[in-house]
Amino acid sequence: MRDITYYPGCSLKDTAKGFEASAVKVSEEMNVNLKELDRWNCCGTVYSLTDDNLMKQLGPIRNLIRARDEGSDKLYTLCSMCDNTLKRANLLVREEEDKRDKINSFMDQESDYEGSLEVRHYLEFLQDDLGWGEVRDRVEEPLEDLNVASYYGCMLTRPKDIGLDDPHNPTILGELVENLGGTPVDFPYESECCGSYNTVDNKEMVLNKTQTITAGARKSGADVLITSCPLCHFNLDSRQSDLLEVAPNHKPLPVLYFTQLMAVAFGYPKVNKFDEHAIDPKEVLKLENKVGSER
Amino acid sequence: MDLTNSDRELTANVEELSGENIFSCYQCGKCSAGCPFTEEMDILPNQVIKKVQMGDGSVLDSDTPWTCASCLSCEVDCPKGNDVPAIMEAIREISLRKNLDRVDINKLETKGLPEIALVSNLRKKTG
Amino acid sequence: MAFKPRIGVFICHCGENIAGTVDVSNLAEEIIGYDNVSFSTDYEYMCSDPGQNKIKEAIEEENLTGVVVAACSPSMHEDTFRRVVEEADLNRYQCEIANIREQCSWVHGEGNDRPTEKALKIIKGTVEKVKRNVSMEPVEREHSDKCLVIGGGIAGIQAALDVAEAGNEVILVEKSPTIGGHMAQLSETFPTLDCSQCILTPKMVEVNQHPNIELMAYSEVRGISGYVGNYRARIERKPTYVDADACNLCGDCEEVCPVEVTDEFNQGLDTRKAINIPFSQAIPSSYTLDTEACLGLNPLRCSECAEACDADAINFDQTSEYVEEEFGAIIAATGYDLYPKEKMGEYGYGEYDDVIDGLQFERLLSATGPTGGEVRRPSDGKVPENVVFIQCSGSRDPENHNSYCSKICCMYTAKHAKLYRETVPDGNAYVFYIDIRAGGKDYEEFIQNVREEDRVLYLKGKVSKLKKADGKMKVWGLDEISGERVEIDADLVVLAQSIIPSEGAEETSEHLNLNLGANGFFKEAHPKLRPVESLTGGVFYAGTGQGPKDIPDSVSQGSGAAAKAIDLLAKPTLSHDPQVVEIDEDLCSGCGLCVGQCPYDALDINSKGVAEVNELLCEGCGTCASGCPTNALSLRNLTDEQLTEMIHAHIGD
Amino acid sequence: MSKNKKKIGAYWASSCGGCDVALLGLHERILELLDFAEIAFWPAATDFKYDDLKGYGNNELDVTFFNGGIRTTENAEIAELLREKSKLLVAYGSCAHQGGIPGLANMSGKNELFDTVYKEIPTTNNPDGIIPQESIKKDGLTLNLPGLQERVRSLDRVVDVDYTVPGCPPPPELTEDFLELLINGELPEKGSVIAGSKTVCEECSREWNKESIDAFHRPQEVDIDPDKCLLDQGIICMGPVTRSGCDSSCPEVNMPCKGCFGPPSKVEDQGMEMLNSLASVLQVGEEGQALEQEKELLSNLPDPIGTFYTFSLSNSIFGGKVSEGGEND
Amino acid sequence: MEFEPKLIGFLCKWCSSAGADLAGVSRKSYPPNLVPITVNCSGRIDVSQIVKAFKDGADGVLVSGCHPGDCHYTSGNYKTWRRVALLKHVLDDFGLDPDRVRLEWISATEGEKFAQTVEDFTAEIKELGPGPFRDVKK
Repeated sequence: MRDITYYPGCSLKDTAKGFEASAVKVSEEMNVNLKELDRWNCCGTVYSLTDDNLMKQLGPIRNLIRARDEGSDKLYTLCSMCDNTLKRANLLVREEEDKRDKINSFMDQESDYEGSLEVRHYLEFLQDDLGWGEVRDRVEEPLEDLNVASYYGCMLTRPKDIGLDDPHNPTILGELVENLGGTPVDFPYESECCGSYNTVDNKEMVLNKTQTITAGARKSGADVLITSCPLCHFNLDSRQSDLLEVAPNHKPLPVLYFTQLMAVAFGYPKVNKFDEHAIDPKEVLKLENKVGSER
Repeated sequence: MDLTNSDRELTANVEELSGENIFSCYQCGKCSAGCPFTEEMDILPNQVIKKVQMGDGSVLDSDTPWTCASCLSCEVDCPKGNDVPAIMEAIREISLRKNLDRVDINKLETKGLPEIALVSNLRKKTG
Repeated sequence: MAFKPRIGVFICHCGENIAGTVDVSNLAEEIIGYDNVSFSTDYEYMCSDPGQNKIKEAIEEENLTGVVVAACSPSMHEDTFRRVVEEADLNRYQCEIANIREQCSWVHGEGNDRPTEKALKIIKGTVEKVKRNVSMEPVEREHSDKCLVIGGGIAGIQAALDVAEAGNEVILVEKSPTIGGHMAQLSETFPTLDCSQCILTPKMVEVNQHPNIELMAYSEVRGISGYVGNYRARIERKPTYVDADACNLCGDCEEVCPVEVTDEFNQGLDTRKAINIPFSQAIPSSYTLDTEACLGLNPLRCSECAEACDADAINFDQTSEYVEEEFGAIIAATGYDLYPKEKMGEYGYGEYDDVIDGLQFERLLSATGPTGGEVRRPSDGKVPENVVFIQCSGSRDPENHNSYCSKICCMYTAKHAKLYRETVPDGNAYVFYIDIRAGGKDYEEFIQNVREEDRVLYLKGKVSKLKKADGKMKVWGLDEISGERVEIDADLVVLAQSIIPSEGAEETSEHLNLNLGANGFFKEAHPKLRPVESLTGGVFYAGTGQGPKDIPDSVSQGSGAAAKAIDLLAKPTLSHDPQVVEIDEDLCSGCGLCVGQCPYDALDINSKGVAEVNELLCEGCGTCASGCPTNALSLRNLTDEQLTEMIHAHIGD
Repeated sequence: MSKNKKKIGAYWASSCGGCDVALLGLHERILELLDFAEIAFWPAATDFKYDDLKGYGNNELDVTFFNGGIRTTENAEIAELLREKSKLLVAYGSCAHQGGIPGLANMSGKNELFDTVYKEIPTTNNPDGIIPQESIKKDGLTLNLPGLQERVRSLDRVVDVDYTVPGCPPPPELTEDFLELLINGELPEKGSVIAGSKTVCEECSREWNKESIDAFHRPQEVDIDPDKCLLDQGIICMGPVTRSGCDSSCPEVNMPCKGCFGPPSKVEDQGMEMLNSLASVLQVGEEGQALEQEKELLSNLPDPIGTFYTFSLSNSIFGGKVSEGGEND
Repeated sequence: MEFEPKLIGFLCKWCSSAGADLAGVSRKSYPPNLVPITVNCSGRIDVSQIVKAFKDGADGVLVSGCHPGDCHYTSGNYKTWRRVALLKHVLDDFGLDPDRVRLEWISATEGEKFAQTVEDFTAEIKELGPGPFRDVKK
């Protein structure tokens, strides 16, 4: 078993339990142990962009310091938002000396941090550290005839200096799908923002986007859509049921975390907690009759 | 608008808060072209920047910075490497620091909303 | 007719290109029976070595006097086959191409006789032509080795230096008392911000010292006659009343001179004396007495300058001298002026002191200018806090002013704004523009730097008007991007005035019969492929007289024009295509109708009262030949008879 | 009558008769002429009948001055007869030379002409629409009239012509010149036109200033500058395409040349050549945007064929009206 | 047998003949009725030559030169323009259909236009029928 230090973030303990459970399960299958960071706090969700207020960077940086103090040199995330915030905060410390000094002098309980840690997303782990072969080898139920749209959203690929793929033409999720035996479909809204936190005070705007993105994926032939962001998942999945109320002709599209799709292909669909999804993917995934066969 | 007596402090503030050179924008419009939410905005993102260049205080009344979801489409597109979301944030901050919160947590319908949505929303829209 | 033509017809298969559609062997058989055709053959590829040899052999063995090659378009191989017949000692003009490929086999379907019939007609027509062709040799003529350069701005300076450096004598004629042109007035040059005079004056000195250049400043061309290689120009050397060799530039004359008038060099922002030198590095470095300003020479009203001159350099008896010289080539570098701001009603008709043009602002920025390089506004000398720059003033306005883009204003305005912001760091610079056109090398970067680092506020849109109110100058404009109408209280407004050709362009065009375009700039022989040549042989263009351009472009064109002139002057004789018009004096009545028809001025009625063609000028279009009412004019090798017989052969039966 | 005297004939075919008067225009010199010549046939001046002519042997007449074009069968018949009887046949005057003004009738066919002349002219009272017949039998007698041919032809289109003395009418000086050359045995090569070899412009003292023409005017409409070329003033003058020899007599008195001497040697179609040259120097409005304005300009040129072909229509390339798909010669 | 018009085409060397060559290079097929005569400039054409062509038995004459403003010799095509305009005016009086003379501006890049022009002109003259001097032996 290979241990990797893992930062879950709040969503994975709350609305995205299936994300974590599936990730843990598929990792296990690949002889990887997701070792949860001992004491973690909120990553801060959104990265703060103001130049003069470093307070807002303390949350994420504190997580990084703890990981370092635990003896890790890499910290892995599943949630795109956490990944983004942690990576950017880390970069800030690394690259902006003035700000780093201020932050360090402010956090006098902790020892100084200079950005030594590497924050990595689980997808990067699969692609670079483990290799797709390792994934492919564990596939028991290849996703034959399943058309999968990969939705990257904003946080995986932007900004450029921390993005894990080409911001205009990302492929990493598509490669994963291929390795699971599925068919990746191209669709034009792969990186279009779902509306993010505006879902709180401007639901209308998010509904519009949800429709654009899910209907766009459908139109491109997708059976399901995968993501790695719990906020995107909420907007695209839960908000789709809201959308159905105002647009009854909308044809719903199941939205999965990419690890859930892995779990299906590995033959463990049950860990996915699909019951918590607003749009049930089981039918599309032809799982309804297979419940009994689940390993 | 009266350019002679324009709000030059606004320009300076935005530059300070965002860390960006507002004058480096040459108004190509690519940020607006790629923005997924222009339909929801009253003025275009590039117009926001132009108004800041001009010291046009009316920019503080615009919806655009609040509609911006910091999705960073513009940030990766900008040919001058400007961090447009940071400029938007700076404009939001100017209001927020005057205790002009955009949302009131007490009035929000929070039921069923995930933490991630709530926390990020409040971080962007309250002081 | 004693001469009996013997024509050989050579029909090319061009592989299947011709033979696939046209019955080539039938053509060869049919044509042999035709008048004067004494030989015919067909071959797979006439242009190949064996094909060419067939033609040469036939010319020798059959004593052919003319050759028709029925093949591809003459634009492909006319020259090839004409060289072939030359090798067989036949004049090149005794070979003609019958185009039976592009204009026959390739465009008409196979499987019927009609392409072959048409090919036969084309060949017959070509036979009719070639049997009437005359042998011709290129027209050769001696020429002068000198070059005249009109205009001593940077383009003319560059052209003169290049031509002189190649070993040709040059006369450089400049209207004003010094060379240097507008470039001498500029403060710094975009995008590198070199000091304009610093890079210009060494070149001016070089002109003055070059053994092959005779500088005639304060001189004007009064008339030019002749043609390429043999122009004769009459040049007036106006009196400066100062002996340049004697003048030691002490300036005493200037000091005592009681008359002050507007200083042109400083664009009217300052005054000068009646006796003056435009600027200290002027070339020739000598004073000039401006008689229009002087109290009077005849009778002499004041002679304080002469009295003050220790060097005795002042001579009130000078008069205009007229010089006549022969030139092989002429370079017109007459330069530009700014469109008068007095025409800009919306910007105050030039009546507001603090609304100035680009050249005036150059003088304000210049260390040698009226303010010593400090930006002070003309009305009260105050350092302006808000400066508005208006681009496209008089340009890109087909309705009211000029339709064209003046090309350099975007750049110089950016430079102005930058230099202003550097001298007045607290000042605000506003630039109104429609588009920014910064197409030169490093230009875009310069503009971006001005916006970004000098924080000049660019506003997209034109200014609708400016008016004085409450002692302030209010500027009303638009920023299209924000959609805001804006108002600025300006302390100074700088108009990037449109560039217009100087008076010299029209004068020179009259002397040389050059074409001016609709906007008054010189018209090129071809706008893309011959941009430095005029349609008048041996006359080349350099600089802004041909169209708005910046310094590097002016210098490039100066060198380009020089290269063209050097090329022409280097030829031992000038040779010319001999297919020109000739005149049968026995038929010409001297009606003169042909003279005005010639676009090249190649025709005139001579002292015998008949038309005469200058073969060096004639380009051989033949328009006059068909326009001649008595058919006294004919175009060599395309005569009326040839056309008539070709038509006859084509109509056939 | 002396045997050495030359026998001279003169004939008047389809023309106005002015040419015969022009012969008389020799005035007293006609008496000198009679010293070495005798008039052997001249129906207009002396009493000769066709039979007299028929009575002459072939080539008995030394020279015949034939004026008028060939309009009728009679004209053609006499032309052939005179050709036979004359050593030298001279086309005398514009009509014999080029068809002349009667040749303008070639713009109409024979039947059209009859209809116009005998039926349509308002002053003609011909209620029965009677048209002259070539042959009428009445009371056992047959009356024959010369037939009208379809077109007017110049003399040289009917018989071989030795010389031409051009003009409408020929100036006496040219006739004198011809006679002098004849008497002195110095006649030029056969077929020559006894006039200048160039065009009226050569003899004209007016000055063409090499500018282009931008409007047409009729002579009566403008104040004519006596020193300036008439074309320059927008008046269509046929001088550039008309053979010299008249001393530019019309232009010299402010009248444009009408072209009566016919074209110079290298010009086949006088009218077309003039039209072409005129078009070449037309300048209407801006270069290249001229067509509409040209139409307007042409409205000031109401009868181009009458203008350009006053004398030469019959001898032009088309020779007269053409009919699409019809029989043209 | 169907009437096949005999057409003469005067093409200027710089534009129209080059355009005809381009039609060839691009294999634009058109009827073979028009036989081309390449001249230096359309301004070389004297209207007498056009009239003579009709007299010789041509059914139609095409004159083609550079577009206005593009003449290789600056203004030859303007002369042609006016000559043809005046000619058409007089041809009408003579009773010859002015449509039998066509003036076209065809540039070196207009191979398609050349082919189309010949095709249209041939069809138009077919419609008009034989010219007035067709089949009359000289």
